[in-house]
Amino acid sequence: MKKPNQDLQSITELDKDTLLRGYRAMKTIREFENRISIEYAAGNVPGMTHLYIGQEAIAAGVCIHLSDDDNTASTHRGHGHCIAKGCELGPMSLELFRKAGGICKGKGGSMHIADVSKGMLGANAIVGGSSPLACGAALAAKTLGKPNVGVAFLGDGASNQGTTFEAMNFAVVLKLPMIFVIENNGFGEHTGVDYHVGSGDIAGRAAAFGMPAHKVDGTDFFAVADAMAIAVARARAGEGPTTLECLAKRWHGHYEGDPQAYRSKQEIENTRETADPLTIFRTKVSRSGLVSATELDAIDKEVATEIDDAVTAAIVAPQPDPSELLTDVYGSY
Amino acid sequence: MKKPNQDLQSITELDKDTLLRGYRAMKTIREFENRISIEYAAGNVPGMTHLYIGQEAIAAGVCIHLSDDDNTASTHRGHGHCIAKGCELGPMSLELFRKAGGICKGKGGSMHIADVSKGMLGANAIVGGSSPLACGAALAAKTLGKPNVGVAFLGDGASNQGTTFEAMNFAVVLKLPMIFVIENNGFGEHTGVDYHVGSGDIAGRAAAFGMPAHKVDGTDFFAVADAMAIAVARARAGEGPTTLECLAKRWHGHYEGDPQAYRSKQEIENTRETADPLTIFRTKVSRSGLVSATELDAIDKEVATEIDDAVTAAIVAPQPDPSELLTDVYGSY
Amino acid sequence: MSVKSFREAINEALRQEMERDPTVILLGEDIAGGQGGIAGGEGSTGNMFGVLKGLYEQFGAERVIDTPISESAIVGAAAGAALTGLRPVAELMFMDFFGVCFDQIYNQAAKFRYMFGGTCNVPMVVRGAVGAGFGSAAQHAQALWPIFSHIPGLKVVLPSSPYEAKGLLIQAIRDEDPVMFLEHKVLYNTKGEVPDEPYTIPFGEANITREGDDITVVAFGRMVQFCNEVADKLRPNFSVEVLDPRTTSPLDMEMIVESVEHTGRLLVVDEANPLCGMGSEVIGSVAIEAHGALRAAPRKITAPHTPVPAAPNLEELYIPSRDTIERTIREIIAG
Amino acid sequence: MSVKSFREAINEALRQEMERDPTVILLGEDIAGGQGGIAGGEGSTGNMFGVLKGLYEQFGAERVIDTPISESAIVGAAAGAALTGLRPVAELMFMDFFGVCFDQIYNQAAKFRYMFGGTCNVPMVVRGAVGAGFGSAAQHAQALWPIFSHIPGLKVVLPSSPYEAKGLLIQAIRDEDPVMFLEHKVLYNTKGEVPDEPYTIPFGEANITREGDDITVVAFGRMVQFCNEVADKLRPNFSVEVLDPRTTSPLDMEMIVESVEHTGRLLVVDEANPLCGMGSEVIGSVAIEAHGALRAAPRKITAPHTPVPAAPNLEELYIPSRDTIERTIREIIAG
Ligand SMILES: Cc1ncc(C[n+]2csc(CCOP(=O)(O)OP(=O)(O)O)c2C)c(N)n1
Ligand SMILES: Cc1ncc(C[n+]2csc(CCOP(=O)(O)OP(=O)(O)O)c2C)c(N)n1
Ligand SMILES: [Mg+2]
Ligand SMILES: [Mg+2]
Repeated sequence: MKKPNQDLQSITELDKDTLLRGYRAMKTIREFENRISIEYAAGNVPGMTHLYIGQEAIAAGVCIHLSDDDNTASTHRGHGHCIAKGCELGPMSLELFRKAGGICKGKGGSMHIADVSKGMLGANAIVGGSSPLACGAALAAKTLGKPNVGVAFLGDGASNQGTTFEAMNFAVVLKLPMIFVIENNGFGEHTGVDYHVGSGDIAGRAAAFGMPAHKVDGTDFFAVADAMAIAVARARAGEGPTTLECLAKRWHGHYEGDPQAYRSKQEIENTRETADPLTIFRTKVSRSGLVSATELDAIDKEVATEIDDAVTAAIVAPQPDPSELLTDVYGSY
Repeated sequence: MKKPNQDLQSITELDKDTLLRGYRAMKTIREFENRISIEYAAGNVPGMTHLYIGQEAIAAGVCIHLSDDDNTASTHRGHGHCIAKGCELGPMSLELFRKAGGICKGKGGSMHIADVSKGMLGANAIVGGSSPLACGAALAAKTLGKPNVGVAFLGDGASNQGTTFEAMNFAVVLKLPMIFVIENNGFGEHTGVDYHVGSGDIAGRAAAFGMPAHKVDGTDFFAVADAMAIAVARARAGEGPTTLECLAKRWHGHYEGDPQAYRSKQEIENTRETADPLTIFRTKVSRSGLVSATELDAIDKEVATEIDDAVTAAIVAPQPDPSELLTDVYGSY
Repeated sequence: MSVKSFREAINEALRQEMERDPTVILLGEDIAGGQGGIAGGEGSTGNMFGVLKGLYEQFGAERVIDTPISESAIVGAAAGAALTGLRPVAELMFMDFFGVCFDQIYNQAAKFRYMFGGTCNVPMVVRGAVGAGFGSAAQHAQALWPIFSHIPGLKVVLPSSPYEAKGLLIQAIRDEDPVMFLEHKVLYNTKGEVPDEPYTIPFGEANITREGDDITVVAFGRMVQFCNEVADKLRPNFSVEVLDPRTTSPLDMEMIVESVEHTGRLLVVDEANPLCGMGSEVIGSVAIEAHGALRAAPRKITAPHTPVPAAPNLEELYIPSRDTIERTIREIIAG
Repeated sequence: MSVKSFREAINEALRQEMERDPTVILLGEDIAGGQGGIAGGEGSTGNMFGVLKGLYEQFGAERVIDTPISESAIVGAAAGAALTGLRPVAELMFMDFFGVCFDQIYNQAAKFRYMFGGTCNVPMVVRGAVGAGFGSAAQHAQALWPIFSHIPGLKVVLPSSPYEAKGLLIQAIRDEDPVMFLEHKVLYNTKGEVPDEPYTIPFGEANITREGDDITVVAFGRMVQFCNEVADKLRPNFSVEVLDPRTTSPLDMEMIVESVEHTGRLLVVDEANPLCGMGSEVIGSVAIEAHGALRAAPRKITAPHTPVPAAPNLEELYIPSRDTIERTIREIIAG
């Protein structure tokens, strides 16, 4: 089997359309999140919000291989996964602003945003909640004889939660078409990964459960996409689960408003300069000659308009109807 | 550091008194359990009971290194741990028969038998319950600056429980004086370890958490005692946790009365013939010339009397006073 | 129609639904009796209580799935599978194990529909054994239904007889919401008439097991049988109406209030612990909704506010007894 | 005596107890603000809500222990440590996380004393934030105290003001039993007079926050403040007695019954969900113990039987409001 750490040729292997889709996802995540950050600071976004900026290549590189019938379970930091999984910006924005017409009618908000029809089984405010759920989706695919996969997104912090370990063994034992995508962004809230992962090696722990587990540069769309290609192929072939530990950095605080006293300003600035997934993408594709800067610039413009439309509409949209408080608790009761 | 898989010299290293204590513990476990099995079949023991026979060398080899101030947390299969940890047979028997005067006043029974004064923090009817608790004892020792350790006993089945994995990482991160003693007896209830541990390698999983993890012959008192010596020394020196995966076989059904339809009669017979910790001990010590068969026979006799006295008294003992139903819920309420 | 045990009724419900609907799967520990892993066995015992006997043989390892001892993974996978096309029936061998996996039940499965704005169904069942009387002590004998009933999004089912068990379980499997299905372990061997064909019993509809005029006795789970016996014994001196709500969420307060308005007296008998339990719920609701309807002070008989003790004599004292029920009914009627 | 916030009162209780007793330790996620692992930081924020500010600096990493995100390990370790010489105060950042670790609370810590025949103490506290009103939606805003109160062996504390917070927390730390200490996140910034020296408030003793003759209002947690305000507003037209039980287990039914016998009317106001909740418990117990004392039907105001919604307008409707409380009091008194 192909190993992701061999010399990768994916820039020439991925077709142009896929490349552009990947870029569009990353750019949309970046700019959407930048806008949410501004709106949050302005007091327009209710509740807590955790931004994905810096990790765009992970969601995009992973989801580029998935269809609506492949299911992902996400985290409290879930906007990026939504966008990469194809959720529409309009209803997403309405949801983050908790307005009528939101994907979840405004009843979920940032930490529970979901679109089951798109195979996005929800952000999740419980750290470690995603892995068992994604295993369930993988089990459904397997049982129904479908070629689909389950993908759990989780953080370095979540990798210490018992549910995560259980799910890993469970997926290996049942040979589930699962991919665990661990986004190691250096921190669980305020606590550094060097402290909270005793072994210092998240992928190594996953491998010990009896599955391939690869460390991947999570700021490089191509590295992620290539590793995911192999994992997905393995899963669809009925060979079982894979873990990808994707290394990237969280650019913002844990939540918007986090003063980040535990982190030096220097480190944050360094991160932004040296580990920008968008810059890395642009550099790589321009070297390959496959996509021109003009094409990417055009996407940038479209994305900016789309985001502005969605967010502006969300800000002025009405709140959910009061009757919504009592609906959707049960199918019938 | 010394590795347990190197050629071991412990028969000559352990003093005679220790050897005899170890043998006495094993023999007591064996005969006590045999008697409980008989009484259970006769309908004299209420509730469910899980016997330890076949695993005697593990409890004995581990506890030979522990004092009353070293704390162990145990499992549903906990009688052996109690005996090896020094609980008295009289109150133990009363407890198993759920009588007044039992270690837990008859309110705990087989699956909750405990003697905190002896550093035995309880059998546990929740699989995977033991590891976090033992970590707490290790944390207490560390915080109070005592040289003591925490020991979690757990089974191969329990090694898949999220609590176990969490505790392992937790112990490594906090560098706790902990030893995880995983008794791999081939089965979790009816399910074989080859099925339920996806990687097929329990110690390997533990090692991936960042601690030494050794596979040990759990039918050989000396192999266990040697590995434990190293683990305890490491813990007391403040160097952190260790895992011992001790391989042995469960001789009886999962619980008394289990028809064991999932297991061939042949396998059970083979096990009894080839993997008897008591026979192995006798053979080894007799070869070493340190202890004579006569001395061991004398212990056998004493043990038989002691057990008969304890069990006979327990059978005729009164049930707890009805008022006990309402006591011991709180210290004050 | 034929006489079946509670155990057989549950087995039949599962078998018939699995035959009818290929998306129904079972998952749990030792439900295939370890057949997943071991050669040389003689067949599956069908879980610890023999409830699933024959299902592994009939439906195979793809639909009767042995799992590692990992309840969060089991229940979470059931929840994820319920969102994506299956109707999983997950087993917690003893419901007491909910403590290691409750998040996947109460924060995930129970809340999906609401959090996701009604855009999904969550058709899953979590089955498990509950109740004292088996000598299984503090961690294997709890009632727990008041806790589950407190959670919006869960339905909680507590069958009191083989007939109820089959009809309620088929309803649970076909239901679009997560259902906690609680099997009282002491009831497994009780027998009763059970139709051979599949049928459903709707949730939230209490069953009047004895009609009467002097007092309303609301009984839950195993206590229904106790109260029926006492009612029969007290007849014709006292006319005792016994109600079996069958589900604790939804709870059929309408029928309870109607009955209390008729009898003017109320006793609630429940094996669960008292604080924030079913007795409080029923009596509290009656006080609110039918103030003035009660001619005498209502009473409740529950387990005490203690864990389940191991000693058989203490366990017997822990469980509400027929004697206490009889005495209390007499006292309430005597006024 | 000086004015302190609820947050400061908790902080002071912890600091004073840690100064007094070297066996008191804190453990949880980010309580030392990641100081365990990272160089270059400017000091600990003292947990997500700033409640533990300064404690890491004063007591160091040995007693203010940052842990991995592993709640079962955290709470289980606290339970094990409580058996072996420490008085641990474990933090669940949001109490809603109990679902991943409840076994170690309810089957282990809460039952040790009983299962072990009274041979041990279990002096531990599990602190955590509860309650809606912060926009934190379905999985970070639950009340949960009815669930905890149902469990024999647990004590459940729900402070309603800075004064209560300090006194009850010191009691919780000195207590020999496991205590769930629930901090309503909306209260963190509320201020009040708090003595500088350490003091304890005993468990199971309700506090009469407003004396009155026309109606007894039993209010829990944050609702105490709401009810006080309404009582003040209605005076002198209506004389409303407000009771704050302060602990939901033990629950001071004695004082509640006494008050109801005086006023003849009862309203319970609680933010938790209704089924098997505090309203049912209080009203049910009053109906049992003081039948005939009520001149009007008792009422309860609770959250609806739904998860906590994200939208601010819905969340506001979810939480019992001063308006509803006032209207309901008027209705009950009007009869
Ligand atoms: C069970 C649980 N424990 C703790 C939290 C609080 N919490 C929210 S996010 C977070 C950190 C998660 O870290 P990581 O998994 O690395 O994800 P990241 O925030 O870095 O994306 C914590 C501790 C929670 N939501 N759920
Ligand atoms: C949380 C939990 N899940 C399941 C069980 C039921 N159960 C009791 S013992 C057991 C098997 C445990 O296997 P193992 O850890 O290998 O221990 P052994 O019985 O072999 O000593 C199971 C599944 C339980 N008691 N607790
Ligand atoms: Mg992280
Ligand atoms: Mg085993």
